[in-house]
Amino acid sequence: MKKVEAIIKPFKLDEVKEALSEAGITGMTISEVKGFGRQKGHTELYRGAEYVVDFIPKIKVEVVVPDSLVEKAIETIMESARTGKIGDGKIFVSPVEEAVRIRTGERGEGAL
Amino acid sequence: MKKVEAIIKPFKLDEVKEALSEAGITGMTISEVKGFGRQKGHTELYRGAEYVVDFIPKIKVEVVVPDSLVEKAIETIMESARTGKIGDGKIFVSPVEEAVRIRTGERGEGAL
Amino acid sequence: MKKVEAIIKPFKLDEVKEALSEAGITGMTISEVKGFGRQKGHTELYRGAEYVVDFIPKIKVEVVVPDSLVEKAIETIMESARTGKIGDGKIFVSPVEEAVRIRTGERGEGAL
Amino acid sequence: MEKLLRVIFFSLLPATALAGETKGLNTGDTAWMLAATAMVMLMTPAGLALFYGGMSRSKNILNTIGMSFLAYCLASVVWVLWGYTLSFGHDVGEVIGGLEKLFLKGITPETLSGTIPELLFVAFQGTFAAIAVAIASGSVIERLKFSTWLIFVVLWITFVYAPVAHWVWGGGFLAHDGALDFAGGTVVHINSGIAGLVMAILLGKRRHYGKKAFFPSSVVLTVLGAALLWFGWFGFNGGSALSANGSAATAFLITNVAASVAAISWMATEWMFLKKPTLLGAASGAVSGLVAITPAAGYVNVLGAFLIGLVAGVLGWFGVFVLKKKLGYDDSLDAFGVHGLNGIWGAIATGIFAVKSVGGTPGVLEGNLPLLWVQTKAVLITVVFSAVMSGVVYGIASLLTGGARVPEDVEIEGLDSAVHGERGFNL
Amino acid sequence: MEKLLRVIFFSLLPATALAGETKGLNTGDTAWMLAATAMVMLMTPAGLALFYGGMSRSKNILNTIGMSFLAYCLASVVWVLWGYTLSFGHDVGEVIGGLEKLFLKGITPETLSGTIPELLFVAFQGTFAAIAVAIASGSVIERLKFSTWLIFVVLWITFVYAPVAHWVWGGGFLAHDGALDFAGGTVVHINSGIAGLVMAILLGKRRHYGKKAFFPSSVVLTVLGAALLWFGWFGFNGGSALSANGSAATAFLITNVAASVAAISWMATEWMFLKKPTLLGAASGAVSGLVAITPAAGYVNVLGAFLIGLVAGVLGWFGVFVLKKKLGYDDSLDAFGVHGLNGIWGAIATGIFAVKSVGGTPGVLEGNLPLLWVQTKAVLITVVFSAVMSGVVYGIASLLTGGARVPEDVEIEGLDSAVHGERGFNL
Amino acid sequence: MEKLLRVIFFSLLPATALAGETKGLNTGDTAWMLAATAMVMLMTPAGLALFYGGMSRSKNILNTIGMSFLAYCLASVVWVLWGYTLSFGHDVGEVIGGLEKLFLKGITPETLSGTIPELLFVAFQGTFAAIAVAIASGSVIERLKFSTWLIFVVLWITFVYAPVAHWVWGGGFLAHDGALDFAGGTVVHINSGIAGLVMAILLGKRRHYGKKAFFPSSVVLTVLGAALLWFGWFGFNGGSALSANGSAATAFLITNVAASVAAISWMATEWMFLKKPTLLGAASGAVSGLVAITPAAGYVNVLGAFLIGLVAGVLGWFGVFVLKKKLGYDDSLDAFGVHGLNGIWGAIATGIFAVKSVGGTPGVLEGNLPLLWVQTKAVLITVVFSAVMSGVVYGIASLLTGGARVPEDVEIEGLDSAVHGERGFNL
Ligand SMILES: Nc1ncnc2c1ncn2[C@@H]1O[C@H](COP(=O)(O)OP(=O)(O)O)[C@@H](O)[C@H]1O
Ligand SMILES: Nc1ncnc2c1ncn2[C@@H]1O[C@H](COP(=O)(O)OP(=O)(O)O)[C@@H](O)[C@H]1O
Ligand SMILES: Nc1ncnc2c1ncn2[C@@H]1O[C@H](COP(=O)(O)OP(=O)(O)O)[C@@H](O)[C@H]1O
Repeated sequence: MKKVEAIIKPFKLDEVKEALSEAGITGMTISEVKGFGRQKGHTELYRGAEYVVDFIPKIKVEVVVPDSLVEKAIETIMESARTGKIGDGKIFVSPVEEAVRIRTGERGEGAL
Repeated sequence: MKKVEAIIKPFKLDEVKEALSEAGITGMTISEVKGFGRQKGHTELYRGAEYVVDFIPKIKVEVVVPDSLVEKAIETIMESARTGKIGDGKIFVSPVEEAVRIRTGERGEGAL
Repeated sequence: MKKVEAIIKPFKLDEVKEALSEAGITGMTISEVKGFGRQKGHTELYRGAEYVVDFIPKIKVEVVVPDSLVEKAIETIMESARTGKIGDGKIFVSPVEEAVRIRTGERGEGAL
Repeated sequence: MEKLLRVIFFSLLPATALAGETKGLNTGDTAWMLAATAMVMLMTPAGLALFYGGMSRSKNILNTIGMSFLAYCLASVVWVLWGYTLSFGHDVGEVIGGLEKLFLKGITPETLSGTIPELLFVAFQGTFAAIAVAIASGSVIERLKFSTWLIFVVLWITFVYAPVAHWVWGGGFLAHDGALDFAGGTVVHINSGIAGLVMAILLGKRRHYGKKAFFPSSVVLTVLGAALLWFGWFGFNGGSALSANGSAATAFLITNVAASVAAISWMATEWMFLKKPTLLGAASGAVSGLVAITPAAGYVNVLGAFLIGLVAGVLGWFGVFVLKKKLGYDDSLDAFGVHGLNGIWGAIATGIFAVKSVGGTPGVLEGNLPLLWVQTKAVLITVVFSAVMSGVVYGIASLLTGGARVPEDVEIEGLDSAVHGERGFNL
Repeated sequence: MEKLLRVIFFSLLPATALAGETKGLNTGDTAWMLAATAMVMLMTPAGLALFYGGMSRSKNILNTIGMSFLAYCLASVVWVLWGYTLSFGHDVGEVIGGLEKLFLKGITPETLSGTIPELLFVAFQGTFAAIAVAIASGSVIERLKFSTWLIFVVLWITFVYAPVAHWVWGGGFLAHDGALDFAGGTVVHINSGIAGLVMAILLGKRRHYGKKAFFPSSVVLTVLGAALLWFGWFGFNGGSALSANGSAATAFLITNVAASVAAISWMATEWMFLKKPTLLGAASGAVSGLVAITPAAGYVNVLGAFLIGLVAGVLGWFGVFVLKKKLGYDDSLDAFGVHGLNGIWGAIATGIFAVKSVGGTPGVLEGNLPLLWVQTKAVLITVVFSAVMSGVVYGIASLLTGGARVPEDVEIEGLDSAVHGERGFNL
Repeated sequence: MEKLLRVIFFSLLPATALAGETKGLNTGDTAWMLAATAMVMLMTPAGLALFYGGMSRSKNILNTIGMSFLAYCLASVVWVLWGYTLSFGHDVGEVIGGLEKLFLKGITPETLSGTIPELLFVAFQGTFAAIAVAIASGSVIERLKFSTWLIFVVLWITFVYAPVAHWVWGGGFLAHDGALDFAGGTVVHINSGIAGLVMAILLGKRRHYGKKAFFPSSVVLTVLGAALLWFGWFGFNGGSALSANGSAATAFLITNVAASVAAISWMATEWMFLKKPTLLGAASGAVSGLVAITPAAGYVNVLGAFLIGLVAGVLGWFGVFVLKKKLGYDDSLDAFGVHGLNGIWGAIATGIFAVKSVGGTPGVLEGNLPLLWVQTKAVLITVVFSAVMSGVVYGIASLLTGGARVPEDVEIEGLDSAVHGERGFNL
């Protein structure tokens, strides 16, 4: 199993979620994160002082999938999250050794 | 070392935390996430329009433990987080190659 | 590639970010987490009842770096995040097998 | 001496008994109108701002609040410059006021209007103009350009609000017709509700409207806004007696009854049909009742208020949950569904439930059938005039700002950050 | 002529000098009572709603606010239907008012009550009934069924509030006894505090009460609520003079002093014992002082107000931090600890500190020892009556709704989402 | 008999015509002053608390609110104890009031001050003292010790506010000079703005000031605070007529115009220079206009108000965005930039724009050049006195609490949690 972790633009979340569902990946966990990268934050003015807000709101999508589905997951996310502009985000793939479904105790790919 | 990552129901957090402490696992990091899976979100009505809220609030608990404690951690979480209803969540185990305690610079299992 | 994940004190974020930038690591993702460890939370009083707040606000910094930069990243974070007091946090290193830049489709270290 | 005594004597009687009597300043009436004016003021930059702001998405809350806040500021200025004289200057052909009071020329602290200083009357009426235009903003939030809105406010007060106010209160033809509008059901609520609807249609729907959930940033703030509106409405309706007398007291009590009943009836309707009684519903219901009772406040009794409120809550719910869905426009915060519909209902209901012993005019139930037609005519004229003129004025504002709608990326990012460079909350 | 002049003359004098004198409408008194009534209204759907809502957990904030909001709506309706006549109709056996004013029958805009329109008096008194019942909700939030609450409100106003109001203000036996209650310490605060306590005991504790931290959703909103309550309390106490006179002025100033001192004394107590002066403490202290001064507002001088406030802050703190813990009930937002206890303290203190030159009645310190017994008796009777009847009324409401408590999963999920399908904030 | 009639007759005329006339209590005037006092009260623990609290970082919002809330409580107590008599006791050498009214000795409910009860006048003036000191807190938030603040409040009211209030309103030398200050531009706004500036300089900057972004916890709350301030300001300025008359009406209307124009002019300035019209700017602009019009409210006409407001918005913006940056002090929420600067501008502008037919005194534009000097002198004396004395009083408070600044770790953690053990929001 692998964990496919994508950092995407917040307003793309719905599209990504739907694309993944259509691709048969029905479980996922998301969280609100902030990103720092090539895409530059905006400037905020407050009471006469100017500040650059470096960190840009992003959504992290995590899906754990069987090895066989990794490429599909990557492609699906790429297609649905892309706008073509800087800041579209990254996908990282890392190994997962075990998965457990808390409710039933099932282990391995069956737990996903 | 392994990272044991559990996605659980928010109101189970206290139980899980206490169970882990009793099992001798005294360090952990938690974050608020949203999950999408078998458990269906509820319907919200707002000004005449009906919307399904897909994403359900969950808590992610992360503990990095020595290999020897992995099974214990899994079982402890399973027991304390289970309600038996859909949406109880998952546990994922993945490899960690190094751990460092920032304060002292200690490395490896001693840093946990 | 490796993911270097650091749990740090919130008010150290700016220093860590700047130190990493200077070290040539220009992409990172951060999130708000809560930690439980040696550092004890404070006591809150509310309407006559006393509660210990166990979980302490922390920031999780995630950087995915080529293998060659792992040590540098660890050291940079250690130096910039240390206060020498309990609760300074941890750094965990774990393997990442693939990275993809969503915008261009680039893969591997070039995507970072 | 005799005459002097008579004046003194009468000025101590309930003011209703004295309509048309020439008299000096009455400190009691003035005290009430000072308080009432302050209460009505609070309705726009606080009450409506929160009521609407709490219903907008959090990325647009400040822009939504800003529309009310700036509407209040601009309207206040336009009002003393030329709005007041257009509405309350000497009558010109029963259509509009003359220009002799431009910039309040000739009005000194001593000038009276009835038993209160005219400057106070100016201030009181100015708060009505402000809230009228601010209400319309509810139909177009989250996508209208801020600059377009500011221009619209100025034009609308001038070309839409001022004439209608003149017709009803400034000696215009509707007043001569005998149309009853105690505190501005026609002038304020129908007028603004229609303006909102027209703009909502011309401007088009928000992106993803009807597809994605648009969650209100804070129902807590919306309820607080509704409570402040309710508070201010005592000044709005009670103050429209222009005196601290039995008429003001009636309007006060009756306003409270109608609002309470309507809050309950909206919530009950929801509970029946959708199984969840919402606070958003209770707050919207209260506002529906307040709108509906506005034209009737000095003319009906408690029973009338009860029935008007009962219908208002259900009607508001119907406007928002049924009609809007059916007709498919995006009247975002239901300026039309709540204010427009209930303004119309209130105007008609005033004709039905008016009681001679309360306000001097009998209604349909007391045998005065013609009143219904008078009221209906006033409604129709206002609807048509407001629809046409609001459209024209909106068109001009749109032209002057190169289109009325924000670019799509601004709409996605949210107007708070894109237009104002701010966020509502950094908690 | 002579008589006419006398009437005119007297109506210009301080109204206190004229008690019992027949006279016409006074616009000044009416102006003040209109403003005061609006101010008291604001206390329930805004002041108390935020004060309580801010203290509830964020998953229950809307339900908590809704309890106050709907209590206001229902009480307003019940009041004009039958509550007013039960309280202020002609006296029946010193126990309850007659039914001749059902639905305000026979009251026209011209009917006066003293120097103000009776309809205004109705509205003013209605806001008191509303806040009384809303206060009790503080004891039972986060677990009482919404439907049970709505029924309880209707029954409680009818069977508990109306009788007590009649006893004290409507010509009932407590009034004849000479019990002093300027603005409702007994009628409103003891009554509701006891009702809250009884319900809290019958309903049981919240899940995990005392074990887990229940953090207030927003102390900011609680402080804002306290400030709005304070503002409204000027109408509550100052308006209870029913006239814009020296008595109203006394009540106003004295209310402000007691609230200020009590806020300071609560915070100081906390600071001493717990090392942290909290804003929640300052806000609760202010409310404690406001409650305690309520019965005394027209009877004591500044020194008395100072001492009443000083004790009130400490007593409130004691009720919340010591007594509640000791006795082990879950009076969630301390309706009893703050309103009940301080209502009792205020009633007793009125007997002690009353000053003849202020309100016409000397207190214990001026040698009038019997007053202490009169006050104590009034307290005891109210406590017993309210405890028994509130319990009965709660039982009926519980029966009618199949149990008063929400199911456990609703309590865990939070009432906002489970009952209302809403969230307080989506930021 | 003749005399009696004259009294009756005159008491029904606009009160301005009656200055100096001995007369009884006027219920209309009393009604207005009761309402006005309540409105001014709301300004401090609600209006200013939110206006400031919303601008502080979320980790300090409760402490910031607490500074206003406790300032109100302490000031209220100090005022009735010794503040009032120091300001309004019999004049001692044109410098300070005598001590004969310590603890309001000798003032009964019947005692009048003009046409209203003196106790009401006491309450009204007390709210001014409270807001004056609370305003100064804006300069020092997020780093001043809470204990230092509480002591500062007590000392400042006693040694800084009371004397200046006496000079201007209590029969002191500035009044004799003929300096015009209708509602407290000098006494309240210059005084507190300078006090804030002096403290900001003595206390030093916040950690990371100018380097890191300090985001306002909630611009929504700031705007709500500004709206509540605006509402209260009608009581502040309108109430300063001490009567429900034409002067109050003028002050009311003119206040509204100046605030509206200033909100627009601040926002327009921002829009021009920085491309973003912010809500924070609109709110700050409104407050700037309200400050600037305060001394002028009873003396200028609508045109004057318009110009005063226009400049006020730009000046406030300049103070905050240009001057503060240039001079490098950390006047955190711009008590000086907004209140100090605009207080000065308002005092000067009153001299320029005063109109004889409005307030009885002609200004520079009507040929009365000397008034400019009288006004300037009053400003200079207040600035110097306030600067020196505020510094001294701050020094004493600092000494008594072992330094005025919180330890660095408290500043980093945030004062809410470190000092009060609370958080503003748990959503
Ligand atoms: N090395 C990295 N490690 C972790 N997260 C990263 C890394 N580089 C980028 N990110 C995340 O990806 C987001 C997008 O990256 P950015 O460089 O702005 O644009 P792009 O994805 O187009 O290259 C960043 O905001 C950050 O959250
Ligand atoms: N493949 C997956 N990858 C990541 N997170 C998952 C995955 N499947 C489920 N989850 C997380 O686990 C939670 C519970 O899963 P769900 O299917 O609802 O019920 P159950 O745990 O009983 O199977 C989800 O809300 C989601 O956060
Ligand atoms: N075993 C662990 N797994 C995951 N996170 C941990 C673990 N141990 C500690 N942490 C995180 O590191 C933070 C700091 O740890 P703590 O024991 O308080 O101090 P120190 O870093 O000085 O040893 C904790 O708050 C928690 O977020």
